[in-house]
Amino acid sequence: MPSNAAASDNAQDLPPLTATSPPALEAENIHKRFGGLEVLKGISVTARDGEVISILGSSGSGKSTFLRCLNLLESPDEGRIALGGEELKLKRHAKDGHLVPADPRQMARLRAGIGFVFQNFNLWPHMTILENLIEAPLRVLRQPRAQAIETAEALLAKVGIADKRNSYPAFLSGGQQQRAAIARTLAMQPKVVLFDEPTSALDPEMVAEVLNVITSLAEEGRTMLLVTHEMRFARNVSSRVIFLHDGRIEEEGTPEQVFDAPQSPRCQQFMASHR
Amino acid sequence: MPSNAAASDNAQDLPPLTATSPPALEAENIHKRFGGLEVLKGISVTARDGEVISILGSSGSGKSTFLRCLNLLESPDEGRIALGGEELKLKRHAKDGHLVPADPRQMARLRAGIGFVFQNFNLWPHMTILENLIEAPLRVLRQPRAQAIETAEALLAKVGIADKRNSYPAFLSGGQQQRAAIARTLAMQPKVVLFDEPTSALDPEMVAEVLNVITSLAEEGRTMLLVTHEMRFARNVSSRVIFLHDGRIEEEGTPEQVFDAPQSPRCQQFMASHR
Amino acid sequence: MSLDLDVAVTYLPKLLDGARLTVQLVVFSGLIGLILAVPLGIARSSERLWVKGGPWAYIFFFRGTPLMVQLFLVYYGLSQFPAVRHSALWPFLRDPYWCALLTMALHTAAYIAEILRGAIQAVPRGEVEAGVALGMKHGVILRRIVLPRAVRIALPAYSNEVILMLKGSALASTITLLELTGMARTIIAKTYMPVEIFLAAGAFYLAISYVIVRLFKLLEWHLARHLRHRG
Amino acid sequence: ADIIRFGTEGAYPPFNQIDASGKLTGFDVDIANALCVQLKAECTIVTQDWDGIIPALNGKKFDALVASMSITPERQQAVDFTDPYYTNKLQFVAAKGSDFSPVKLKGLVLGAQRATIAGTWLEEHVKDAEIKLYDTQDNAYLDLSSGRLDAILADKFVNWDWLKSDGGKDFEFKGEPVFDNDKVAIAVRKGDDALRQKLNGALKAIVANGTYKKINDKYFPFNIYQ
Amino acid sequence: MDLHGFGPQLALGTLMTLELAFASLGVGLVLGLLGAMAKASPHASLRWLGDGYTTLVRGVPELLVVLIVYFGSSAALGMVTGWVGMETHVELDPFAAGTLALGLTFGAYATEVFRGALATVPKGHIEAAHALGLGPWHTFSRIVLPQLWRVALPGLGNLFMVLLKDTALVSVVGLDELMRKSQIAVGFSKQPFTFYAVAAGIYLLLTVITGGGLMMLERRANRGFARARS
Ligand SMILES: Nc1ncnc2c1ncn2[C@@H]1O[C@H](COP(=O)(O)OP(=O)(O)OP(=O)(O)O)[C@@H](O)[C@H]1O
Ligand SMILES: Nc1ncnc2c1ncn2[C@@H]1O[C@H](COP(=O)(O)OP(=O)(O)OP(=O)(O)O)[C@@H](O)[C@H]1O
Ligand SMILES: [Mg+2]
Ligand SMILES: [Mg+2]
Repeated sequence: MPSNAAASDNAQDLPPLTATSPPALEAENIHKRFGGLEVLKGISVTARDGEVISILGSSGSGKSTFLRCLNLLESPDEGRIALGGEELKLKRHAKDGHLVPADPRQMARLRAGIGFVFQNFNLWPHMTILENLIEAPLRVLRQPRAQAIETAEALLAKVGIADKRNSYPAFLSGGQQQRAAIARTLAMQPKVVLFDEPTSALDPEMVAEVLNVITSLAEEGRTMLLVTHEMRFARNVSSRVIFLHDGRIEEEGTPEQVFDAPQSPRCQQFMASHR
Repeated sequence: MPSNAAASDNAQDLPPLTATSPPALEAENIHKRFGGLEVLKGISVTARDGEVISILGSSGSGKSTFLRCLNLLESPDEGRIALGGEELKLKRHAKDGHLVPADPRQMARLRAGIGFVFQNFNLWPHMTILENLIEAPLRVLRQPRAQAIETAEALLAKVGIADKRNSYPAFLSGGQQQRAAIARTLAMQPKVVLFDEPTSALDPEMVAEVLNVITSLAEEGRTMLLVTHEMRFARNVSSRVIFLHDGRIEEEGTPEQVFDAPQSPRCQQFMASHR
Repeated sequence: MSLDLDVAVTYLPKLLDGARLTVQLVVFSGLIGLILAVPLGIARSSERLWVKGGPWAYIFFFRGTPLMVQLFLVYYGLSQFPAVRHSALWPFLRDPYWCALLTMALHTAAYIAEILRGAIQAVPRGEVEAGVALGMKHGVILRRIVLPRAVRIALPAYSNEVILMLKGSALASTITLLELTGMARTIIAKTYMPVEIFLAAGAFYLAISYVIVRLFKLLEWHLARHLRHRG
Repeated sequence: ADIIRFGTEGAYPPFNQIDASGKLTGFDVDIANALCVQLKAECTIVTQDWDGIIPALNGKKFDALVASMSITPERQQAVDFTDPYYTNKLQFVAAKGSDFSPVKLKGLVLGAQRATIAGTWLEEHVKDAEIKLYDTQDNAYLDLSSGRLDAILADKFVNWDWLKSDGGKDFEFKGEPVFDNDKVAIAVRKGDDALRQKLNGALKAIVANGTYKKINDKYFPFNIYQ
Repeated sequence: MDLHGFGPQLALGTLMTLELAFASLGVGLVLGLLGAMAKASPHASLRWLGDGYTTLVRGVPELLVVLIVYFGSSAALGMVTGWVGMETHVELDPFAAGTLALGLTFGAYATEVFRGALATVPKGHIEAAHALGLGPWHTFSRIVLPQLWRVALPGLGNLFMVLLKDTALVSVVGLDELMRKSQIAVGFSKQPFTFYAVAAGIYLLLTVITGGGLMMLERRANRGFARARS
């Protein structure tokens, strides 16, 4: 079994993009219910290397829940997940019937290759911003400290908060926290990144900046799924757009198809409000 | 001295809009520093009844800090604040030199007339959504319970989360939390509402919905200041736009002036990134 | 009532001896207790029954019965069995000092574990999830995120526990140890000056606990730097 | 009639103890009751922990202590004593068959109850043995049977009571009493001479009229007055 | 097990232990909240008072606190009545004195627990209350207290267990609680292990009951809070 370090090497020199290489992320028929509320009613998404998929949908439609199911922060009730062709081993929890990881080591290894940027940041309050960034590279990838710091500082500069490196999260503005959270995830150089509204607290200039970051990540061959409410952003950045409604994929296609010529009435209505 | 109840009556039947009525909110020469960092270097804003003022500016430019100074969640170092012509009594704190309320009763009374919607919601986790909404009307305005519940349910329906009335905040999606936070503030029927990025977690449909709410509030004669990164939203909703930069007001005017023909180079650059 | 402070002064060296033993008992039992409590508290906050069952029973027993009874059972109780008296452990269990240390450590471990459990469960969920999402293993999250956060939450309650143990150590006098209280009572038995001697002993306790409180304040201040305004 | 409130410990059999029905019994209690009958006074007897018993007397929680309290110079600083109502003796107990003797104590481990005459006697007279002091007499007996102690010095009558019991069956008195002039008396608040005189008078009377002997014989097969 | 007929006595002792524990709990919780508020107060004098209270009462052995309250209070009351010219002897009855002493002690420790919990209530939640015009009292009782309670409960549970057993200390002022009843039974029967084991059993039983109660309270207080899993 490859070690964590090997997994990270993988992430750094990506395999060449060929038609036959397995998809970076495959999710099939994901179901999830909270008590009586069925939030996801069978969602399947396949993302190839370098693809950027935007997930749209109204508030409460299950976008965050779907992303959280992908790296098992939420236990789905049903479904299959595979990363880079490696199927995530799942088993049914004896008591509540959810699917949970069957092999915790495989889970941790795969998770290190999936980044997740939280809607509400979840920075660790007892660490400075720099410490937040180097924590996972040090502990999970076992990078030398100097290298971790170097990467972290480059990232902080990239998202424009290099001056806050020694501040604690409580003293940052909302947008600064969001950028720190993005940088923390990128410091792990994940192959797949899941973004949950990465620009919600950002001003247009910063949105443009994050858009650049995402585009350059896509060019490096990284795969991204992002939940966003910024239509302009979604249109500019994504290779494919998915519209969620009522727990199902209501519409899927290129940005042009979904934004300019939506087929389903619900999606048409949603897009209309944007115009 | 009028009681809290009297203050709320005031808020409900507003005085007629005449040219001579005092401005709803007046802030003069607000200064604020955090340690060595001077965030606000003298900001003055006057808002008349029914005005909607958008505050733009890049991340970290002090927008949230300014709003927080207006209802003294943050103690300014310098400045004057008046509400509906009544000057807020301030005194200098003996030790740290900040301005703090001189008369806590006046402060509480005035605060009940200013609503504040937080960038990170700050819903109370130990109360259901409905309980979050009726708490202040019951305790501050001393409304009868039945009336408070009725108002709250109408508001929840208006923002589209009536079905979540008995859920706890932790079980709501980001957008649902944001809408609950807006509803909680509106339940107090404040004369002035300060919004800190009220649409950051909302989808375009909900943004349109919140825009409607804000417009109808403005028509009732309520005054609103809002920090936002959604340019389209700011343009549609506001009667005046302020652009903050480097602790000062860099540009101020109607949406047309600021968006279409900004004067200062910094604002031009900011607006350009939006196009 | 007039106080005869000369008595207190005369017996000061004796009281100092007692205080030294008290401090020794508290420090050593506190350290051993803490070492035992960390794994106990972590296991106790697990969601798996077979992990938390053992610690639960341990905490239940040691929190549920008085230290005095525990001391009694360990010191007087075990020695009633000839098998214990003839075992290899007897030189150790024969000595009231080791009995007191052992019992106090086991006792305080239960309390600290429970405090730790409460603190672990108070760590916000999102912060744990952030670690999970970054691929950090259970142990790393525990060590780097959960415990450092929990320690900050638990600190005041923990300082309580240390002070409670300071006071609890007085019970060691029931098994013939001449720590502060035992010494004070012995002196009182000689002098019949309970007020003066108890006041003097009380002053010693106050001084020791003051030092403990100060040390904890220092630690708390040090650990709260992420909440302090930095200019 | 007068009201006299007595205090006692309630944990010192056979002198004062509480039985299963919660009733206070024992030699001290019978004496107190006899004195009251003699004085035609109304009496209450309340129990109180040993540690707090003198402060409670001085805090006027009660008027007199019948608690098998020995007269010592230190206690006389805190309270006044009546005439003695019995005389105590101190005597060692050790395991049956052991070669323990009160005259060669060197290197042994000896036990006694803290704050008793026995404890003080050991500390004053024994220099080359280890002395362990216990909160209660019972704990000392436990350590004697566990082998941590070589012998115990205690009131003869208390020892006698224990030797009769199950726990004491393997032990016996060793040597003669080492001290036989421990006078036990009733304590009253300092300066409360009126009560002291009354109690002294009544005590003389019950000794003279045979009540005392009746009580004595109920508990001990020998005379404990002298 | 042969209790030598002491069963009813032990039951009475248990009852006294419970009465003392709950009465002192009431006093102590109020003092603890006041203490925590004083320590978090912006007024230096209140902070000083809170500090003094916790340092002094936590620092002095419980036994001493009990003795001081019991004997000191009647001396103090006697002095007061002496000033107003009454010569009657006034005293705090042992139960009141015991409750007060244990309550004082519990309060000092509870202050620290509440203070630690206070720090975990997010600042934003308090700001939200201020922004809505809730006064200091409502902010405290409605927003802070319920959240503080959740974090404080395990610590308070600990303290209550300690309190339950500390009731044994008030036997010095003549209250016959469980521990003293057991000692009396030991003295009478010369069966220490029987009676201490029974006493331990009764304390454990009380622990089961209080533990059950605490669990219910914790569950209630945790409504609305998703638990972190890892
Ligand atoms: N409590 C604090 N202590 C120290 N610095 C602070 C504190 N609060 C805010 N700041 C700093 O003040 C500056 C302004 O913060 P503020 O939150 O007002 O920005 P903002 O304009 O609202 O930004 P955003 O759009 O990202 O929310 C930032 O640089 C921030 O780091
Ligand atoms: N832990 C939970 N328990 C119960 N219900 C939940 C829980 N988490 C989410 N939900 C519900 O599931 C639905 C989907 O939530 P989710 O967070 O996925 O929405 P979303 O699409 O991300 O919305 P938003 O755009 O507002 O963030 C919502 O109705 C929400 O109330
Ligand atoms: Mg979401
Ligand atoms: Mg902000």
